[in-house]
Amino acid sequence: MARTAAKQPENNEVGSIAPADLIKSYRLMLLIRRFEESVYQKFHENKIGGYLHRYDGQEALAAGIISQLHLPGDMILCTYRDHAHALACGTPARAVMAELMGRATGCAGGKGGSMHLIDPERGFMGGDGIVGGPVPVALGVGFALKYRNTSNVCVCYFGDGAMNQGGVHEAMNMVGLYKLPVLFILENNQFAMGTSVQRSTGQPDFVLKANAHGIQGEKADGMSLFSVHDAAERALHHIRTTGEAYFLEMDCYRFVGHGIGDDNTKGWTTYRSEEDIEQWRKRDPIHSLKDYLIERNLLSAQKFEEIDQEVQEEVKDSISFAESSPEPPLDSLYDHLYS
Amino acid sequence: MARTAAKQPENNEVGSIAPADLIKSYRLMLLIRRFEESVYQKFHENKIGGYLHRYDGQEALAAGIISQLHLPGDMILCTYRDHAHALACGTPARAVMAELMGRATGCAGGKGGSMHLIDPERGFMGGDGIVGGPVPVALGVGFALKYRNTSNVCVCYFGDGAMNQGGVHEAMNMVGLYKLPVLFILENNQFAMGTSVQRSTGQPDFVLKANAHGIQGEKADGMSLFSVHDAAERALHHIRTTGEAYFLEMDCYRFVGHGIGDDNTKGWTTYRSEEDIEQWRKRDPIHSLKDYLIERNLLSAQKFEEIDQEVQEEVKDSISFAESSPEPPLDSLYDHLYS
Amino acid sequence: MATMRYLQAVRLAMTEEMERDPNVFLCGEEVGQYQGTYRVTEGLLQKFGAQRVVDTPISEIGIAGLATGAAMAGLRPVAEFMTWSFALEAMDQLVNHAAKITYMSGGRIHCPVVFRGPAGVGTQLSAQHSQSLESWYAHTPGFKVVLPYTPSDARGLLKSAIRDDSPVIFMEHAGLYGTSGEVEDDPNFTIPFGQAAIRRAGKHCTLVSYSRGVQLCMRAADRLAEEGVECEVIDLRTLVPLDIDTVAASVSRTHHAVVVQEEWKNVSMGSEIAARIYENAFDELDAPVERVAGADVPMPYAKNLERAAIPTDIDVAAAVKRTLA
Amino acid sequence: MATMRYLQAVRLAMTEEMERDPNVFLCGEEVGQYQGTYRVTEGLLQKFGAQRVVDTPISEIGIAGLATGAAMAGLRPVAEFMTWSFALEAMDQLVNHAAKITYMSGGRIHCPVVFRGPAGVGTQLSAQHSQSLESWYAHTPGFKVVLPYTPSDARGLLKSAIRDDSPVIFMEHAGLYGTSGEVEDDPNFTIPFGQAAIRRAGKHCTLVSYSRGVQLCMRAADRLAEEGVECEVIDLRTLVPLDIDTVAASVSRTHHAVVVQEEWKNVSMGSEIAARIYENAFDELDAPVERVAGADVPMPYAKNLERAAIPTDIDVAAAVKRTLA
Ligand SMILES: Cc1ncc(C[n+]2csc(CCOP(=O)(O)OP(=O)(O)O)c2C)c(N)n1
Ligand SMILES: Cc1ncc(C[n+]2csc(CCOP(=O)(O)OP(=O)(O)O)c2C)c(N)n1
Ligand SMILES: [Mg+2]
Ligand SMILES: [Mg+2]
Repeated sequence: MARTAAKQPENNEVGSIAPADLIKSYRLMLLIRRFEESVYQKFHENKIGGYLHRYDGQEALAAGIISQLHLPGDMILCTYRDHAHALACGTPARAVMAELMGRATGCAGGKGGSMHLIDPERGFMGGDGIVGGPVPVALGVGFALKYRNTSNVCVCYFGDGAMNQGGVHEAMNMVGLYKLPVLFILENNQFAMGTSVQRSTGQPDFVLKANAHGIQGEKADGMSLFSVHDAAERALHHIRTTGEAYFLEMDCYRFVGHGIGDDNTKGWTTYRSEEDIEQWRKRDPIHSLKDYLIERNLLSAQKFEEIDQEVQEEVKDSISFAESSPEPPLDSLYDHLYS
Repeated sequence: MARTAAKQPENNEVGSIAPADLIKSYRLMLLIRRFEESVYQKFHENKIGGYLHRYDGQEALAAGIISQLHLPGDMILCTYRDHAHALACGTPARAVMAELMGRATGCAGGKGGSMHLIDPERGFMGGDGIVGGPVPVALGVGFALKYRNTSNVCVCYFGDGAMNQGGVHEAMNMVGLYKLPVLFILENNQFAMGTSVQRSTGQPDFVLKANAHGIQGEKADGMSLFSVHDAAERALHHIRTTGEAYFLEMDCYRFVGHGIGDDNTKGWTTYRSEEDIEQWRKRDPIHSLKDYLIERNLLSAQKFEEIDQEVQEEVKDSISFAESSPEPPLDSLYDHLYS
Repeated sequence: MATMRYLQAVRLAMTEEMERDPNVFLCGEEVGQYQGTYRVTEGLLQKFGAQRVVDTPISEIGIAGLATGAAMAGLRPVAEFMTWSFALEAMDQLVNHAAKITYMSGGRIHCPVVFRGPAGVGTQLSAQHSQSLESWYAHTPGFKVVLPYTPSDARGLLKSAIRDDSPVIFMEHAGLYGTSGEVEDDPNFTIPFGQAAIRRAGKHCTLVSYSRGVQLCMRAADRLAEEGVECEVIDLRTLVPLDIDTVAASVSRTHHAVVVQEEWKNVSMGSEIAARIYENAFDELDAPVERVAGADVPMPYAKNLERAAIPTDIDVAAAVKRTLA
Repeated sequence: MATMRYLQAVRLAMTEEMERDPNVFLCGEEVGQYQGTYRVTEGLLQKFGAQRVVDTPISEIGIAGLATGAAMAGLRPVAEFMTWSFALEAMDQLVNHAAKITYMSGGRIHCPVVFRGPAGVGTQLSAQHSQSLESWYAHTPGFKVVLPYTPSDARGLLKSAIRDDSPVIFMEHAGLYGTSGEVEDDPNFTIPFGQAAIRRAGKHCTLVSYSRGVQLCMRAADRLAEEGVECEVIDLRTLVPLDIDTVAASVSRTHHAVVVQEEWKNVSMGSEIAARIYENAFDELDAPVERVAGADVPMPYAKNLERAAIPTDIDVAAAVKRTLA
């Protein structure tokens, strides 16, 4: 099994991403960040309910990979921490916010909520509230892509905690056995709720776990858009040329609590220290990318300002759109029970 | 992770087993073989029902390991292919046969049947009809042994096909994480029903799968009592001294079909060739041991004959005992639903 | 009309649908090279090749995920559980994924998957292998639940299941695989869901059942007919959707009802049918609905205990007499 | 008597039983260092140490196996599912192992394990997290099934569960965690299984429920009392064993019954209770039993749809009026 040691690229390193794409990714990551920042407030205003999980700090994983996909032919599955993935697939912020507010105009008509965003026309096959749940489904999606003789890839995101789910192992083994075009993205944000990787696994090198099922893999720095992009590029190339799966363990960190129930400093520092959080925040993928763009003179201060404004507008617009959207009609309660 | 390459000991090799113990093991293995040979006939006489799985060819795995345990402090769990394990634990052949015939005198009072033999007073915590099923239970048993500060070990047998069950991975990971005294015995008889290892896994080195969960392991020749014994001795020593689990992949072969539904040559040669079966039969663990005992003059021809007779008597006796035993009383239908 | 066994009828349905639609494929343990544990899929690998008849490892979560994901991506999988008992391993994929994805996506994803395999009790398979749990599936919104009794139904209902755009739980009865019956010639013959069949007309008592329970009812009806008691036997065929109208109409004629199932009695399909009969025909009932069902114990191995745990036609006849008394 | 919240009562029961018996230990996701997702196990790690308060990976099969195996080997585990929805992952260990081992060993192995955690619907947790499936467990022989409504019951029943030698399914309701009530001082106070509680006496109609359903019944009874309709409210407390005698006796007095549950309606506990009421009090009933239950759909996220899917006291009151009409 080929294994490449984790690469910690300098922010100054010349990536393989064209400047225009870099700017797009920057804008997307900023949109995700601003979007996420707005949702807790809306929760506390009682406009959003249920569970709510933010992606702050992990934006590069959505932007650096999904930007390289051929949507909607390629297909994406992810966890409940899924707002970013929907936005990266091109689902309008309006449809995402409306879903979070349970409106008829939401991307799942208000029936799904935060954990069940979905947009099949854009290749986004959905978030999933069950830890490990999307991985067996990705096996099936990958199977269908191969069955149909496409050269498409199924990308499946899941967490470090999910690696301890039996279904994940069953599915990875079958993907390895059948040689299916699946890209596994392990979002290793170091914790599953309050449980660190060290406290949840007998052996913390996730790539070895993939290898044990016959799937090649490597680690990458999930805090750097460049590292994510390059690893994904190699992985996608591998999959599209050999037809076989690939596994990427992405080291990253969530800057906020696990979810809305773990949303204050007091809560989340019972399992991780303020110093650690500070250390990781220094590697904020958006800041690093911004620094890079500035250093290289790829974007003027004015353009930055414009993007900032645009993104804030987009989030605000999504909120007013959602707030002014109707609830699903009461008589739709039994709709979509069957197809 | 320490990994020892598969050791293929010469039959002539001097093992670490005392002659008296060798003879005991020979007798046990012969008892198992004769017992198994009798059960299909009883099935076809309609005296035994349900599913029925024989251990012919794998006897060394029961004899070479269980003989080294401290029963009943140590505890054993295994699959539905469990007659051998019961006999090795010392459960009387009478109680095993009576269970197969669904009699009140069976080791589970007739309620369990072939797949659910059990004898807790002798450390035998039972067979299990669910592929992979005993492994999570073994996690719990191992946990209890450690919780109680014993130096006992839980031995868990399971098949190559079972390695594809998610629950097995969950349990192995937790055993690795908690450092529990569990000895995993992978009975790699090359097939899960009609599916070869190559057709069921993305990566056929099972030791790597254990390593991926933080459990050390090695391969051994499951067709040789010596190899089994020595590997188990090392493994048990490791577990009892470090408190940590160990994994043994035992290469072996079942000489007959998967179960009573796969009991004719026609059936089982759809997935494996007569030549293969012949090749493996040449490595019959009982024959090799007999040859060894003869070569070393450890047992006289007459003693062999005596053992043969004894064992046949024991099986015959178990059959007449079982046949003359009463069925469970009808009014016991609801007994033991609760404790 | 050709005469064939239930098992062959199941195979015929799959063969015809695979021929009709290249998106239909099979997966499961030992369905291919081994020709099926119960020989249900015999010959299909040879006929359709390994792309469409997919042997899997012993990974029920994987199988369920494979089928669910492939259905979400537009294929029409038929996934076999070697027996339905093993589906216990895959409950999360079945319930939280297959059954719910259409609803929770607001109808944006379809999941046309069939989960099938043998269920039912008997032949001393003992505690872990003798159960069918149709009540669990019927309880779970999002599934259609089908349990055929005759070969014709096995084929006609399975073809409907494969053509259905929603997830279908299709439980065959291992104890019926060997039974024979006539099967229609038309390769497009299907049986719609939600239509019970009256297997025998009668005026004194309505017997309601499904799967092998219908056999008990038919035998009991034969017995009772000798004594002048005429039973109407209703085969529900699908538990979800449930054709309560046919049942209620029958009870309105007979004024007595016995609900029969081999599955455990407590909190079961039989409870629901009984409750619905009362709700739909309370004033028509001359006596409480009788329920005949499996004993509420894990299935014991011993032949005599197993026999005592599974209901018989004698139990059904006795229940009819109780309700008519 | 001390006043405490339901959540504290659950914690108290565990604390007391762990103090009493060193074989009792807890395991589950986030039960230790994180202090429990719902804070139910807060302080227990500090009090009892890491040997007895065991944080697990997100491995429900592993958790169920850990608890089942440890119980078989003589310990008394209390295993928490973070929510009962996640127990779907572990059905095989629960049903084919924990529930059956005693029976299929002919009584040679005991399995004194408690599986507990929050269940119930509400707060927009949506399709995959809003379900409780007590009907599945009640259907499965070998389990005792307990769903407390008051803090005193939560404590008294959980202590009984921990002392019981059989596997117990103990479902708390997340929506009741914050409710307060009086709890007995005696550290040995327990509540036996199989004894329903009459929460309110009345003569016109019997309301039968459990868990948060009792709250709906009490509120409905209040409403109806203003209109002169006196309801008797029965809290079953344990679904297995089921105290049908108390229910039947009440119905014999009131001649009307409404069965209330938040869970899905089809093939559910409510079906069984209704069927049993008919079987035990058919001649006493003046009208069909009414069933009030959750809508048979995966739980929708939108607040208005969720509200429409979960029954309310208004629904209960309306059902009472229907049955009395
Ligand atoms: C099967 C299952 N068990 C438990 C949960 C509760 N739960 C939700 S998220 C979570 C932590 C998951 O951690 P990880 O996989 O690392 O993903 P992250 O949240 O860090 O992105 C848990 C335990 C669940 N949703 N599903
Ligand atoms: C969960 C589950 N799935 C499927 C089966 C049916 N089944 C019984 S034995 C068997 C093959 C197991 O093979 P392996 O684990 O290699 O053990 P062996 O029989 O070779 O000893 C299968 C598929 C089962 N009992 N349990
Ligand atoms: Mg994580
Ligand atoms: Mg095998």
